[in-house]
This record gives sequence, C-alpha cells and structure tokens, in this order.
Amino acid sequence: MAEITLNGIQKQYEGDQAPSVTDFNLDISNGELIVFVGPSGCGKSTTLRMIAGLEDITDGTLSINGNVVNQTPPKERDIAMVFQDYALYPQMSVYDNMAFGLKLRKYDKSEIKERVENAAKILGLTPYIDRKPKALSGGQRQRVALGRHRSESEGVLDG
Amino acid sequence: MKSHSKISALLSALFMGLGQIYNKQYIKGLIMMGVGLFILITFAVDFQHAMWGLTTLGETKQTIDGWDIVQGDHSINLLIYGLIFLIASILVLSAHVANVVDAYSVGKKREIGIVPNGIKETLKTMYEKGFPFAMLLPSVFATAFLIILPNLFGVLLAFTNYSSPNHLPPKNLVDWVGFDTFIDLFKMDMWSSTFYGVFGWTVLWAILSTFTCFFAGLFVAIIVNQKGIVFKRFWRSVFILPWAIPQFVSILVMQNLFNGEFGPINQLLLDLGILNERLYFLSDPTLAKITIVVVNIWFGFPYWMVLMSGVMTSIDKELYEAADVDGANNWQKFPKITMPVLMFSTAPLLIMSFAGNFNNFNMIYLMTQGGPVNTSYQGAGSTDILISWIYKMTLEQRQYNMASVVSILIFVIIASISIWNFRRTKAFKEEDMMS
Amino acid sequence: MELKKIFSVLATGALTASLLAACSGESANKSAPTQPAKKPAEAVKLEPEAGATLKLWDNGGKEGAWAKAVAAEFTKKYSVPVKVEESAHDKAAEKVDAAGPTGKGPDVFHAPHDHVGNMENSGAIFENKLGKAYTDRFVDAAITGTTGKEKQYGFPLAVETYALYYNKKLVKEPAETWEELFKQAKEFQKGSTDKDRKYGLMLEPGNYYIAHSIVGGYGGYVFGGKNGTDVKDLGLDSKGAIQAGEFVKKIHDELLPLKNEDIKGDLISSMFNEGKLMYRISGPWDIKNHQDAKVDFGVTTLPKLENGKVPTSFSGIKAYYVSAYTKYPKAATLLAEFATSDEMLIKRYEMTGQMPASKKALETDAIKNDAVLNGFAKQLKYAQPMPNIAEMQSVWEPAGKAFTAIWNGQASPKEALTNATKDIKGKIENQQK
Amino acid sequence: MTSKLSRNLRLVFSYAFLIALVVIVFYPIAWAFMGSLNPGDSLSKTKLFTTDLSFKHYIYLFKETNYLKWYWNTLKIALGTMVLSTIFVVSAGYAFSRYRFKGRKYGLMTMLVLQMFPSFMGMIAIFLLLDRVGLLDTHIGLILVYSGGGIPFGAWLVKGYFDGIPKSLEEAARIDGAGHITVFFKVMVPLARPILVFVAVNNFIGPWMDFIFARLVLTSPEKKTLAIGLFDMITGKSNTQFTNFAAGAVLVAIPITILFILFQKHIVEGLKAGANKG
Repeated sequence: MAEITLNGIQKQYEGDQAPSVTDFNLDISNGELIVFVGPSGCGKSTTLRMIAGLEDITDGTLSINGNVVNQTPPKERDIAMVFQDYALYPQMSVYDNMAFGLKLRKYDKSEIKERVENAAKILGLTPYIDRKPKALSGGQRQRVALGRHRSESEGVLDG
Repeated sequence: MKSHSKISALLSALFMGLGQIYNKQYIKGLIMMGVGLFILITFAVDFQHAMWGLTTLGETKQTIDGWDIVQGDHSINLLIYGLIFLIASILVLSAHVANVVDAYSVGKKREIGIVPNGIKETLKTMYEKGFPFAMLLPSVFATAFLIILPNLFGVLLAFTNYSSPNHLPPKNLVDWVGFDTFIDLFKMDMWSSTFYGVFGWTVLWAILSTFTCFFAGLFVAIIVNQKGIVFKRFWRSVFILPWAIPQFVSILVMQNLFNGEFGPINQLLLDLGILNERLYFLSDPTLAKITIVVVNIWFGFPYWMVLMSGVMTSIDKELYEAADVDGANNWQKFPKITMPVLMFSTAPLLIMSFAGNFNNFNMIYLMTQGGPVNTSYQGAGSTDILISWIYKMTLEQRQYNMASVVSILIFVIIASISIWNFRRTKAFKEEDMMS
Repeated sequence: MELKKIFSVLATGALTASLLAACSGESANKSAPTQPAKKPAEAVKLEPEAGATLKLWDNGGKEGAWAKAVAAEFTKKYSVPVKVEESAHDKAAEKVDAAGPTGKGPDVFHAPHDHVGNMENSGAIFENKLGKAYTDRFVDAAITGTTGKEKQYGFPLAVETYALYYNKKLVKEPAETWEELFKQAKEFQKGSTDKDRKYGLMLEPGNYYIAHSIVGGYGGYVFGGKNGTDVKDLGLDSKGAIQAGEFVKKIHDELLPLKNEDIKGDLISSMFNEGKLMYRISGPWDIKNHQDAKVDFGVTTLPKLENGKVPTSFSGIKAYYVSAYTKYPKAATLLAEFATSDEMLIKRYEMTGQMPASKKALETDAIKNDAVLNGFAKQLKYAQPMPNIAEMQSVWEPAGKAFTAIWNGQASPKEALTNATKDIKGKIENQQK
Repeated sequence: MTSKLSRNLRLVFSYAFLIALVVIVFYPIAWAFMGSLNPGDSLSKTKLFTTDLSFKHYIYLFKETNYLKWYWNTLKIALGTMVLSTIFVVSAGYAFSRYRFKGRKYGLMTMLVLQMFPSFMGMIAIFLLLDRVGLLDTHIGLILVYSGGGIPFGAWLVKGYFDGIPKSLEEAARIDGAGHITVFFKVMVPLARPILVFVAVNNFIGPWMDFIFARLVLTSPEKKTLAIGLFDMITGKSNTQFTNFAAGAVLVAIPITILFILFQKHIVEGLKAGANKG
C-alpha cells in the first residue's frame, strides 16, 4: 500500500561541482516494479538512498502515500532496502537478522516468530535459521537480506 | 517583513537564549539563558584576572616581614590559570556561536513561514543531528584540558625565563622573553653543540630501533607462519612475553645482564669462546649505542611479529593461488605479494613507531641513564636522546625554559616527518579519511 | 590593579624595614650592653598561632616512624595537631615548589642541605628565626650548611659523611695511608680469578660527591672565596684537583680496573657482604645493609694521602625546614625546634642510627660507644659541608662526568677537569641572566 | 625429491631458530625470576642454576611493605582507566568514523598532531590543573590523566576500525527502525569487539607500568601504585633493594602476561585495524 512520488528531486553533495541528481520526477504506484538502469555514477543509488532517507534531499519533495517525508528519519518511512552487499549483521544468526527490525518495532515475541518463520519458509531458509551469515553462500545471503524485510514493510528497494 | 533572522541572531549574540525566546522557543531559550547566566557568574568575574595573569605573569613578589609571609603573584600558577580560562572561554565561545547560528537559522525559517520547533521537536532534532557532537563531547573536554592545555603550557614556557637560579617563583617573577631562549640554544656553543650531537643520535636511534624491530618481527613472523611449523600459537605466545612484561622491569634486568664485568652475558660469551676479552657493553660510547639498539630488538620485535602474523593470515589466499597458477615459486611470491601487502598496511604504524622511539624515554633513562659520559656535551651523555636530555634539564637542572624549547623542536621534527609520511600513504589520501 | 600597586609598595617598605631591623639586630648582638632596648623580636617567646594545624614531610621507614613519634609528643605539648606524610627528602625541595602554592605542601619538611641555595632563590623556605641561642647548640658544619646567602634556614637533624668501611675478617689493622691500603689490597687481590673475584677497594668513581674527598685532600676546591661560595673562582682545574684526578686514575689502574658504568652500589654491597671486598667508601646509609648481612665490619677515616692529609669528604646535613608557604610560621618553627631538641635527636639516633647534629647529643654515652658511628664522627672532623649555593647544582654533572672520563681513560685528568671547569663556568654564566 | 629435502632442511633450520629465540626470550625472564629468589641484595650476583634459593624477598614484600595495598591501588586505577578511556575513545572514534560534521577534518588533524608532543611537556600544568579541581592525590585524578592522554591514539585506532565496517550495515539498521543509540550499541559495538578489547587491555596495562605520572599525581604513600612502590626500592642512594624489586616485579608481570596471552587474538585484530587505517 505504498505510493511514492518524487518531485523535482535534487542532490548536491557538498564540495562537488555538479549535482548528482537534478530535477528528478517519478511516480511509483502501489505494486509497481521499477528498475533504474544506467552507467555507474549516474545517481541510481543516490536516488534510492534519498528515498530510503539515508541521504538528505537538497531540493524538491519526496512523498510517500501523499505525505512529504523529506525530513522524516528512515525508520519512520516504512521502507525496506536490500543493499548491494546485503548488509547482514555478522554477529547475529539468520533468525535474529530477520527479526531485528520487528524487535525494534516492538512486535510481540510470538508474532515475530511467526513472521520470521513464515518468511524463512517462503525463501527456503528454514534449515539455516540458526547459522551466522558467514556460513551461508552468496545466494542464501541474498535471500536473508530479502527475507528480513519481507515480513515488515511494504515497499522494497533493491540497491 | 521583519528580518527575524537578523534580530534573533543579534539578540542571541547579546545574551545566550534571548534570540530563541524572540523566536518563541520559550523553554529552550530559558534553559539557554540559565546556562549563560551560570557561565557569567562562575566565569566572567575571574576571567579578567586570569587574563591579567596570563599577560603580565604577575606583578608582586612574595614578601616576608617578620613572621608574616605575604604570598605575591606566582607567575607559573598565573600562567596555568590563565590558560585554563583561555581554553574554557574558547569552549564557551563556540557554544555562544552555536547559539547565535541557531537563532539565525530559526529566524530564517520563520521568515519563510515555518513555525519554529517546540521543545519536543527540538529535543528530537537535537538527538538526530546532535548525536555525533554528544559522542564527541567527553573526549573534547578531556583532550582540551588534559592534553591541549598542558602542551600549550609547555609551549608557552619556552617564551619565558623560568629557570634556576634567578627566575624561580614565588620569590621572583617570571617574565615573557620572546624568542631569547631559542636564540640561546643556537647561539651558545655549549648548548648548540650538545643539541646537534644529541639530535643526530636521536634520529639515528629512532631509525635504527624502528627498522631493526620491524625486520626482526617480520622475520620471526615468516618463520612461525611457514607451512609445516607446528604449535604456531605456542611460539607466538612465547614470543609475546617481552612485550607483556613491564618495561621498567625488563630494562633494569637487561642493565644487569650487560654489566661489563659482572654481567652473565660477557661471561657466557667468554665461556663459549666467542670472545677473547670482555666487551664493555655499557661503558664504551659506540658499543653502548649498539647495545641499546640490540637490546631494544628484544623489547620491540614481538609487537611487529604479532602485527605481521595478523596481516599475513589475512592476505587473500586467492592471491597466492593465482600466483601458483602463474607458476611463481615461494621465493617469488614473497617479494611480489606478501611484502607489498605488509608494507602497505603497516606503513602508518611504522611512522608511529618511529615517533614513539624518537621519544623512547624509558629505554634510555633506565638502561644507561644517558651514559657513558660524553665530555663535549652539556648535561647529556653519549646515549641521551632529546627526551631524556629534557628530563635531566627540567628535573635535575631546572632549566624549564630551555627544556621547553627543545620539546618544541622535537615536536616540530616529529610532526613534519610524520605528516610528510602520512601524506604519502594511501590511507591519508582517501577521500573518506580527511573529508 | 591600583590596590595591588599600593599594596606592593607597602610590602616592599615593610621588607626594607625588616632588613634594617635584621641588620641592627646583628649589631645589637655585638654591642649588647649598650643597646639592650633593641633586642631582636625573635627572642620573644613563641606561641603557636591559634587554630594552627601542621603538616610534616619526612622520609618513610625509620625516619618516618621517628617523625610520627615527634609529632605525637609535639601535639601533646602544644596541642597543635600534626599530620606526618611520607616524602623522600631528596625530592622534597622540588615537591614543595609544586605543592606549596596550592596549599597542599608541608609546613615543615626534611631536605638535604645542598638544596638550600635553590630553595632560598625560589623563596620556598622560611628563615630560622630562633637566633644564636639555638644555633649554638649544633656543630658548626650543621649551621653553615643550612645557611643560605642571606639567612640561616635549617633546623639540623643529623650530619653524615662517608668514610672507609673495612671487613674485619680481611683486614687486621685498617690502613692509615693510601700506600698501606694499596699494599694490602694488592696482596688480597692476588687470589682473584675471573670466576671468583676479589677486590681490595671499591667506590663509585663517577660520583663527584665521593671524588671530592681526594680533590679537597690535594688542596683542590669547587668554589673559592671565604666560604667556598665565590662562583667566579672555580677550582676544579687547580693543581690540587688535577693531582686528585691522577690519583683517582691510579686507583683505577692498580686496584679497580673496572669501568665506571659497571660498578653499581648494589654490587659493591653484595661483594662486601660476601667477604670478597676489603674496603669500600660509603656513607652511613649502608650500615644497616651490612649489619643485616652479619658482616663484621668497622668504619674509619679515609686513608691519608701522600701529602699527609686526610681526604676531605663532603658532609651532608639532614635538616628540617619551615616552608615559606606555611600559614603558621610560628607553630611550624616551634615544631622544627621541638624536633631538633637534644632529647628528640637522641631518640632519632636510637631509632635510625643517624649521627645527631647537636653537640650535646653527640656527647651521650650511647653515641660515644657506637664504634661504627665513631668512625664516621672521626671522618667528619675532616669533612667539608657540600656547598649549598644554587650554582652547585651546575657542578655535580660536569664534575662527575670529568671523573668518569678520567676513570674510564677517556681523557687525561688535566683535559677532563679543564673541560669540566669550562662547562661549569658557561652554565653559571648562562644562568645569571 | 630435492624439493622435499630442501623443505625438510628449511624446517630443521626454522625449528633451530625458534628454539634459539625461545632461549633468548626466556633468558632475561628466568634470570629476573632467579634474581627474586636470590638471597642477596644484588641482582648481578644472580645465578641461573643454583640451589641457594630463598623466598625472603617475597616475604619481605608482604610483611615489610604495603605491597598488597599497592596492588589493590593499581588494580583500581587500571580498571578505572580501562573503563573511562574505552568510553572516551570509542565514542570519539565512532563519531569521527560515522558522521560528517563541521570541524571533523580539523578534529582528526588535531588528534594526529597531539600524539606527537613529548609526553611530559606539561607535567606541571597537569599537576596544577588537578589541584584546581581538587583531584590531586586522588586515584580518580590519575585515572583522568591516563584516560585523557590515551585519547588521540585510541580514537584514531578505533576510527580506523569502524571505517572498515561497511556503512550499509548501519543504514540497514536505520531502515530497520533503529535510532543512533540502537545502531551504536546493537550493531556497531558488537562488531567492534576486537578493537574494544584491544583498547581496553592496552589501557588496563598502562597504569601497571607508568611511574612518571603516578609519582606526579599521587603524593600520599597509602595511595602509591605498584610501579612507584617498586621503583622507590631502587632509586636513591640508600635504596638498593634490587632483589626485592625483582620479586615485586615478578608478581606484577604474571597477571599481565596471562592477560596478554589470553587476549592475543584481539591484540592482533586491534593492531591490524591500526595498521590498515593508521
């Protein structure tokens, strides 16, 4: 249930001469799958990071579900993101990786368990649920990264 | 339209928190005013006296009349208290600037119609934006008072005449003398010849001790990490011992071991037939220098061994496999793969270690006390390095100003060597490092 | 600012007045009958200031125990509480400099007398105002040693000098002259091998404190002038001093061919304890060590030089000083006086074995019958108090260096001592700025 | 065949070298240990192989000196320094590594420069400063001096280590809904454990070895640390208790050595971090 609107988004890094992203407009409706394609350094990641709230937006407005979220910290945007390197917490097991966000959002234990196990089943991770990320193959890690957001949010950005 | 930004900035500049109140951030403004008031009361009154002390270093000497002792101005204390206030006032000033900037930017927002944050939102943004500053605060305070202040004091002493016998407080006042002491160091034969001599040896010592330990550690690490050596952990644990034992203990032990007449080392070498006659390890100027460099390897190699072992085990195996595929043998792999990686990742530590050895006070002071004597030096012995010479000057001869001059020179030398080197290492150039 | 100026003018005025008073006080002593009215203020009976509390610094160990006993008795008598803190006496001057201005310093502290010059220069110590009646009680050296350029400061506790220790098992009759000593020692050393070393004599050659005895014996001196305080007249390159250097070289060549760096105090002690050393030159601080090791030893004067003179060892005076930072100078003076009363000094001898500085205490039977102490007492007659002027601090290092160089054969005595003198001269000139 | 032979030859030489090195490493240690059991007062008289042993120096330590008290004092100071300096260093290192703010560059430069001042340049100033705030002659004062002094080096090291942790981890955590504090404690601190242990161990060990600042700050004898207590035994002309000193030193060295060997892995990690980023 998420709609994202980018209106004249601009990103200017301090010290850089030219802005990284200029006047970018985009409407993403619910259920839509969007792919950014382009040479490296053209601002794909920057845009995603701005949507997620990891970068400040220099100019323009970003709205999710009709609310301007330029100033909203990432955790309140209800957005998920899979990073290029998956960004799994190495000190936590697969289960804890997937449950981390839910715990932070104060779900109760039984519900966390249910959601995580459900996600693990769908992604075929049930046998590895107690392993640390280090002991997984690349593909398995990718699935964990996906899985940790499956249960909690609606919109998924794949960095 | 009124210029809220300018008005509020002006008000805040006038007194902390006023601008915030003008911006209708009442609670925040009041808290800030409270802080400002507190600073004013505890601080501003003494500030003037502190600055007077810092600039004049006092005007009245101690006087004694019969049984009445009247303490005058103690120049050194005035200098330090002046500095404490100076540093505190820099911290206060930066807080004040932040206060003005804050008032200005809130005012600016008001001008474009954004309602200023209430106390709740303020706290929230403070947490969001101010987190790194909060994390830094304890260290900034500790650094300012425990490191910057003492060092600044040390630097300032070089510009005074604080020395025995005629300029010791409280009976005498200390005065600012500008660069006189620096000029003395280079103009007076006695001081300058000692300085050049000691300086030369200090540089040599720093280079030798750093590189001998570096290569000794490297060599041991290579041997231990070879394929086929068993009990690697055991060897490493044994070789780490010299590092673990308190240095002042082991240096004193070494001093006894290397006693020319009674030390067991000489006896052992004689018994084994390696030597025909005794070596006077610590009483011959050249031999003493060699001895401390060699003894220093014992102390220093474990550090590098541990470090190199760590780096070596973390080198990507694929690099070696690729080399194997290319048909490289062991003798080729080492200089082509291992060495560059080692050098690359240890270069910054090598520089730090150089700086550390430059100031390796314990080693010299405990091992030889600077001896054997060097008749052409002033207050220093053959193995004295700059730092141990300074120690003697301050504690034994009370030439505080001259000691400070030499300290400054040490600092300038080390800092320039280090910065020059750091600039050449990749770590320093990385955008992330210094941006 | 204005007030401060007025104040300083007043204070200077007061100072001049007091100086004048002091001068006239002195003349009053000389012509006492004619000017009885101008009796110096010091003679007034001292009372501790109301509410005074005192802090006393002394060494730890036995000296500390004695200081505590003194403090307890003093408190009983004057009802002034005294807190005793441990602080090594040779570091005290330095620590008073740092701690004094902060109010954490002592009111009375123990320091060696050769720091008097520096302490006087920095104004760390308060004059001993008790006058002649007090100073007359002590041996001369104790008073000259604790007198600075301007005033007398110290409250002497003990005097010490070094002398010749001999192992009674190895020496039947201690040598009276160096000639005898050389003969005995060479005889003894004949049995010495690399594995089982024996030495006739050991001393720390690089320490000018020791070397000065020979220098003085040959007529050399550090500073000339009446009281040995004329810093313009340096005597370390005088004929006597060079002769002394040659003699020291002879000791090295013929008796103790070791390097200065290899001869450490603890080593000498253990050689002596093991009966492998006939003679050593050292001070009373080693008595306990050798007694504990159950060595049968005696102490006597240093052997006579070929010119028939007994070497003039340096003597040191251990004394209490009243800190100029004290809030209660009267109470502090009283405490220092009390601690240096004959009774307390005898007690100090009993507890620490140190030779008391007061004439009366030296006359007690116990001390007279103390053979070891007597040995030191005999040497003390020939001893010279270490110069206590600040300039002396510029002498120790170069002089020690010169004798080390002579000993180790790095330089001829003449060369080494001339160099040292130049060095000292330069240092002193540099400091006069 | 030849390669096997050369391999064996290499191993033989390597083991010979290692064994020789063990002897070299152990010799002074064994000698100091035997010195502490030697009944005399002089270390130079120590023999490595002898039956003439005595525990009198150890007994002396416990009976005649306040050795246990010194030990306790040092332990307190070491623990305090460890905790405080780790807090200082980790918070500063983290802020420098993870945040971009005005003055960061200057802050880093300052930290670098401050490491290069000779350490006892400002001793008098430290003394008077502590006095001013009433911390002279207190263990807290000494703890502050040690912890403060270690900031520049430690913060650089920790910053270097944090730099090596991918930024995406903390961003993922932020998207997961974590605030600054949660990111710090739940994600970053556990990952930085090796460097934390390194910093902690390093700062724990420092106070056992320092005799310069301890002597400056602590004046009352009942507050002495081990290093001063031991050092006093051998400085000054009447203090030549080298063998008592050796006994005391052996008892200091044992726990520290154990600590070193236990945390060897972390020390390697910590050093590597320092090596990578300087």
